[in-house]
Amino acid sequence: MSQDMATSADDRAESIRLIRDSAAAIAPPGGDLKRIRACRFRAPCFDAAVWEQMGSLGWTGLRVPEAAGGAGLGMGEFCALAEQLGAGLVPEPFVASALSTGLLAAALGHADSLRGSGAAGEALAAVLEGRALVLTAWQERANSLDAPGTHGAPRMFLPMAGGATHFLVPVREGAGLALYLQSASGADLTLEPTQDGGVFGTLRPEGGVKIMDDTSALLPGALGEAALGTAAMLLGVMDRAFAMSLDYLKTRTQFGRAIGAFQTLQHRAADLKMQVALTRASVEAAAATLDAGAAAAQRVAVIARAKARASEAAMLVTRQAIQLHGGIGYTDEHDIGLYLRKAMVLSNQFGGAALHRRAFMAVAPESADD
Amino acid sequence: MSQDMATSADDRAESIRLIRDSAAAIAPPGGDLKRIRACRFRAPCFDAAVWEQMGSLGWTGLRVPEAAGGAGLGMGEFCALAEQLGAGLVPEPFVASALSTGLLAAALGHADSLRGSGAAGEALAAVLEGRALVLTAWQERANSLDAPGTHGAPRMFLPMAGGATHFLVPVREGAGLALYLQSASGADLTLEPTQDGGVFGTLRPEGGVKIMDDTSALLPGALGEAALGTAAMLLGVMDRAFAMSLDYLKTRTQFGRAIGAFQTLQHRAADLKMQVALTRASVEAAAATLDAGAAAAQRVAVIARAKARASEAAMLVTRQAIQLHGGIGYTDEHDIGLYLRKAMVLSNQFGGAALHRRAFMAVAPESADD
Amino acid sequence: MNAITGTPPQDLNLLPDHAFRLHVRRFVEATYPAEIRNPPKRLHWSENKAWYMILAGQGWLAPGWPREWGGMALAPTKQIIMIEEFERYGCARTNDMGIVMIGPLLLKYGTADQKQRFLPAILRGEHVWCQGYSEPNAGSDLASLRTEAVLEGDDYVVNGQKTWTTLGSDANWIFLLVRTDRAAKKQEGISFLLVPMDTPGITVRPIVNLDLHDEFCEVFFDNVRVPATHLVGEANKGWTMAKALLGFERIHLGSPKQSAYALQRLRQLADRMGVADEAGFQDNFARLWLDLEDLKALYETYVERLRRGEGLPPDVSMLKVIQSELFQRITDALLEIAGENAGLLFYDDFSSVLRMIE
Amino acid sequence: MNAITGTPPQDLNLLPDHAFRLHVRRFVEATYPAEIRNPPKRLHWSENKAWYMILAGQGWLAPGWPREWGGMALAPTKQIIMIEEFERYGCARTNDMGIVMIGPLLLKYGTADQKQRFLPAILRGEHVWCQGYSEPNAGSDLASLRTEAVLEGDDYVVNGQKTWTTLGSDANWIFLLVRTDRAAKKQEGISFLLVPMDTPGITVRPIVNLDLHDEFCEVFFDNVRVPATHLVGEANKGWTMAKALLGFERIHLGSPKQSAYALQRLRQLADRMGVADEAGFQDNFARLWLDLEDLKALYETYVERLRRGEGLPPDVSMLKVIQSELFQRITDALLEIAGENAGLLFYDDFSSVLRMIE
Repeated sequence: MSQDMATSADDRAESIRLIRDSAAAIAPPGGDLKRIRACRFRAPCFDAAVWEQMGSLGWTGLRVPEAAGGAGLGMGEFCALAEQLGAGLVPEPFVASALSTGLLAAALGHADSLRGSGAAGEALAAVLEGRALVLTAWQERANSLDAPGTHGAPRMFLPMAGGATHFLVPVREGAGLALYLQSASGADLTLEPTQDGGVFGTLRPEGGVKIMDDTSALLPGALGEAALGTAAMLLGVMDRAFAMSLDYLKTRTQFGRAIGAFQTLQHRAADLKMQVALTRASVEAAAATLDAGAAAAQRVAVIARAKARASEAAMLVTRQAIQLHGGIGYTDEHDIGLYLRKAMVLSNQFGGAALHRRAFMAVAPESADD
Repeated sequence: MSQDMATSADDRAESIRLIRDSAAAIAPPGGDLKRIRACRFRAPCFDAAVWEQMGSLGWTGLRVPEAAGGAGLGMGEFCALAEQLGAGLVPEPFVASALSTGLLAAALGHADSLRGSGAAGEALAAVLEGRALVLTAWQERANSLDAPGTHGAPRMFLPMAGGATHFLVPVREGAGLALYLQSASGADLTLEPTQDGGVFGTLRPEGGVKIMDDTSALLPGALGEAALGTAAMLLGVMDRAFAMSLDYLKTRTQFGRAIGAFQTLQHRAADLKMQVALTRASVEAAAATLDAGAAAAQRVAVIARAKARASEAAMLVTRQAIQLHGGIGYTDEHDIGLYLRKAMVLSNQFGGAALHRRAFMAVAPESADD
Repeated sequence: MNAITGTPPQDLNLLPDHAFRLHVRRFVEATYPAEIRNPPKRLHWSENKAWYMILAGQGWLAPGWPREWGGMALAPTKQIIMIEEFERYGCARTNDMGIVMIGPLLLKYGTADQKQRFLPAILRGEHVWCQGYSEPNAGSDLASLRTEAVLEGDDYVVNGQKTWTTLGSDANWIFLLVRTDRAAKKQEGISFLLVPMDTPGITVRPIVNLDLHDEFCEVFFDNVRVPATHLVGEANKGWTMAKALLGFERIHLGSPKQSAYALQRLRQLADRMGVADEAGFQDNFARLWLDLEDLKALYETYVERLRRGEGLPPDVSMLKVIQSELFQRITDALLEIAGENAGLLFYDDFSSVLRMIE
Repeated sequence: MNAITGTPPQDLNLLPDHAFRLHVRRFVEATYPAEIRNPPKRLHWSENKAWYMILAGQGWLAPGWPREWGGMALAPTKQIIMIEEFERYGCARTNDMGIVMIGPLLLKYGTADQKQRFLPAILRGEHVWCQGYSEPNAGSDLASLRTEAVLEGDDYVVNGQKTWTTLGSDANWIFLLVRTDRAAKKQEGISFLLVPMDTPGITVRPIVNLDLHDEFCEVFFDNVRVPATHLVGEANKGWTMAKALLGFERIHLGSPKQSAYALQRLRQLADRMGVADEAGFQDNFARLWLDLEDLKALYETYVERLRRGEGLPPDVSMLKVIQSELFQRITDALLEIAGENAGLLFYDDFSSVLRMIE
């Protein structure tokens, strides 16, 4: 490795470290979840003030190019922050919003002739300040990473949709996939509660202004980045759940011994540690690959790998974490259960393990030679 | 349950118990494997004298109808004996021979007009006395329970073929699957050693006399019974390997404790015990279902279930048994390794786990309602 | 004698097994309240009392009790058939601790007065019992049981805490294991007490568990005075009695029905999601199905032992382990094919993921 | 100085990593003996000596030793590249205990005489070493080490037994951990001795392992006299020295290469058996492949630590656990699709099922 490359790698690591530390503002490492409990099952299920704070910290525009008013940071930083937010079970829809800001910024760059670009610019600016939340209403069925853009079809699984101010709706028009910006006020939206205390919204899209003629070349990559961000959140979820379990094993006693001294529990803890380590390696390698500007197939492959691993490992680790806590783990009062509930929501968001394994196999023969 | 049924069930249980006990003649429960070691890797890899003894005990004709000179016993007895032979790692090809005697007996019943029936009768009589070994050369490729009867195609995986006196060869003739009886002397036969110290033979069939015009209706059922018999052998293999491991855990000490006192080893032993118990339940239920004269689909389903379970469980149990023995388990000197070697051969014989799972799914919708 | 109608019920042992099964099936189909069929959660007394009283009216509440105390004196095989038919139809479990635990306990160790006082009250649905065994931080062998009862005059004075008390907030009586001899070791020095829940000093606090249901409670005892006549059997012999109560019901814990029902839901969900014919799904489904069938076969071998009048060996407990592990894997498959729906709070029965498997 | 040619080798640390990699690759491709490429089993000295001497001639035998002792003094990153390239081409492991263990040991703890006597002899291929650590019934922490050495005059007298001595029948020297203070506890009281294998009283007995290979030996010591000058470092400090030898080579134990090679074989076998396109196979293959890629990524994080000049944390050992478990699952898949062929003694490399994973 040349000296230059080493320095730039060090700079990068430092930038990621800084972002990681800054997350403590919203997701305190101590792990007090009072705010999280206060938000859950109560519309809009997150805190508008915190969202605004995330805007002022530059997080809502983390990936948005500097030219468009964002911080212009890479996937390494994005994943580091997502991980911390996952560890803190932060309900504000960081990843889902980033999917939309990416599309809004692209729309501004591409389509200044369209009627809607003014509206797009205003919406983006409001999100960057944490005053608005734009959700992309792309999904028409479960278990899919495909946005068919069917005219009039309901768009499902919109996280925290009760707090959205706008929706972005891809609509098939001829050979292209146009993108419409629709205000949330007056929208035909139904909400269903989710295990983590949030909601999934279903939108029947209507009206709005077109802000882009064809987003079909952009959307798959943007969904891929959202999948990787979700994998990073899951990494944070399982990492924290595992750490809590280790603490528990060290401090609780049974029959006069710390329960962590029991061989069976040690082995189970070691298994979980490996899952966390593998997930971390996979997520961080994927982020680095994306930031290094890899080709499309390679990007799909590393994202698929990271999300497949994170989805399965998070369910395993959070469920086992409850078991390692014994009876108390099964009470709603104890925080450890919140981690499983979060994993249940995030594991299948932007594609579950099976879907991503198939995605990997579809591109892997092109990308796996090393 | 009526009183009559109860009595007949008791009689049946007693008959099975008697067969099980009688197996001690060849497969001593003490588990001395000197004879087994003496046979392995030395042609014909089994003991002709023991084969004759098995004839005089009535085992080579266990399933052959009394009218044809056999004992006319059911699958319950057949599986009980096969289990004991598996536990003793008995190399004499009990199950493979039973497949052939079944076909020979059927040929005698069906086809007295054919030129070969005299030869078939002689061959059967010789097998019943343990003076001959007839193997059915049905298999043309690995991972199959299908006998296409391709003219001239080599027939593979003939166990203990070096000791065979005759081969039965199904050959497609028009719409039927004719059965030929060919002498082993002068046959084009190649032998390859197997992990358990035996051989697989490959026969290029040639000549012989036709003893049946169409065996296509019989062969699938006969192969199914062979699969179940093999599952029963695997049950014996794993049951004995597990018992040896339990003994080992109880008697060996490390750091001044019986190693069986270590929690992790206890858990692993408990897992293996469950696999043995599930296999036993599955094999015995299948044998009972066959003996009760179930319909074809139901027979396929229960056999598939038993063989799928036995194949996977045997590999798991015998491999773990070696690990439970620690270093000594990895030496050829210690008997525990012989059980894994046997499992490696039997697991895929007459269909491996995946093949049988597919077979189950193909018939299960018709048979699984209870 | 039937506690409700006063008429002795028919001796159903006289029916052949199959006829008995059809008899039970017809009764269940005719009388079971439709609105509580296949409940996703354990029901409270307010929800399952109707069915309890229907069973009481039929004289079928206490299959294992002797006929002179209003039971059916049913052979174990027939009791299992009854359970199977109830499960098959999706009947809810009732608040059955009085039937399953207190009845057999008093019949074996109770005084004549205790039997007369408590057994008919159970059959009438007047006494609803809960079980006070588990304590915080106690192992399953109760070696570290700490709730204490000290004899003062004619009363025991009870102090301590019980937890994971199933449906404790429904009950008006609780049966307790308490430490009556602090000097004795481990399971010795433990006694069995019957305590009205309205005794001063008892506080009940529901535990909301992970699927947000208040099936369990904590019960606190602060100088609770219990008449010494509410001691069952000898003092300090409570653990022996508690163990003796673990009868053939243990087989019930390993019943394959929970997994069978989940597998059926998996098949339905796969149809609904359009993946039922995918090879990947089929492959996994085949494994789960075969594992279920083998579990059924193994379960059947233990039932067969009961049928032959033999006892259950300790290894019957492996049924529960196998069933839990299988149920977990089926739930995993459900979650996987449900996709994003798995994150919904109310969708199919996924909160089972969050449920402690008893 | 190169022990064979007498010329100092080029300092390859000066090459950029990528150029170094190509340099190694070209050398291996040009010189590696074709007949021992990708050996299915660990080779004996008679089989791998040719390659050992080729490396010796190039001055590449001892990448980690200092240049003044004939080593390459190669940075850890470059040592890993070397290992990767050797593995990539399928090079056999040599009898390398002298290089990997004795060299570093003597360089750190040996006397000047010991270095002068032993190090050049290793590089010339004259001394072939084996390791005498494991004993029957001993735990991995050597707490119960029983082979004993008692000082009598100028000699230690050694009695006891070692086992699982890799390639012990090839070696003419053995390094031993022996107990020299019976009163001391556990790992204290253990010393390090260098012993010629032809000393009277030593008996070597090959162990035939499950894949019918004699890779391991038992070594018996019956009043074996060893000059006290063959003690390394201080007496009773052997365990500390042994631990210090476990350097960055630990990462090698978790190398993904074994699994990568097995997965490649799985793909080839699937093609041969005609199942490569079946959804069931694809599903399982995808899992294995993804697990391999994640293992590679995790392995890479530890290599990266070395690259940054950091040490390896104790949890590097998890690589080995993950790799063993993955290798096992790939082997299971191989066995399954091989069908009846899996039972053959000589077919592909299935005897790996029977091999103890080191």
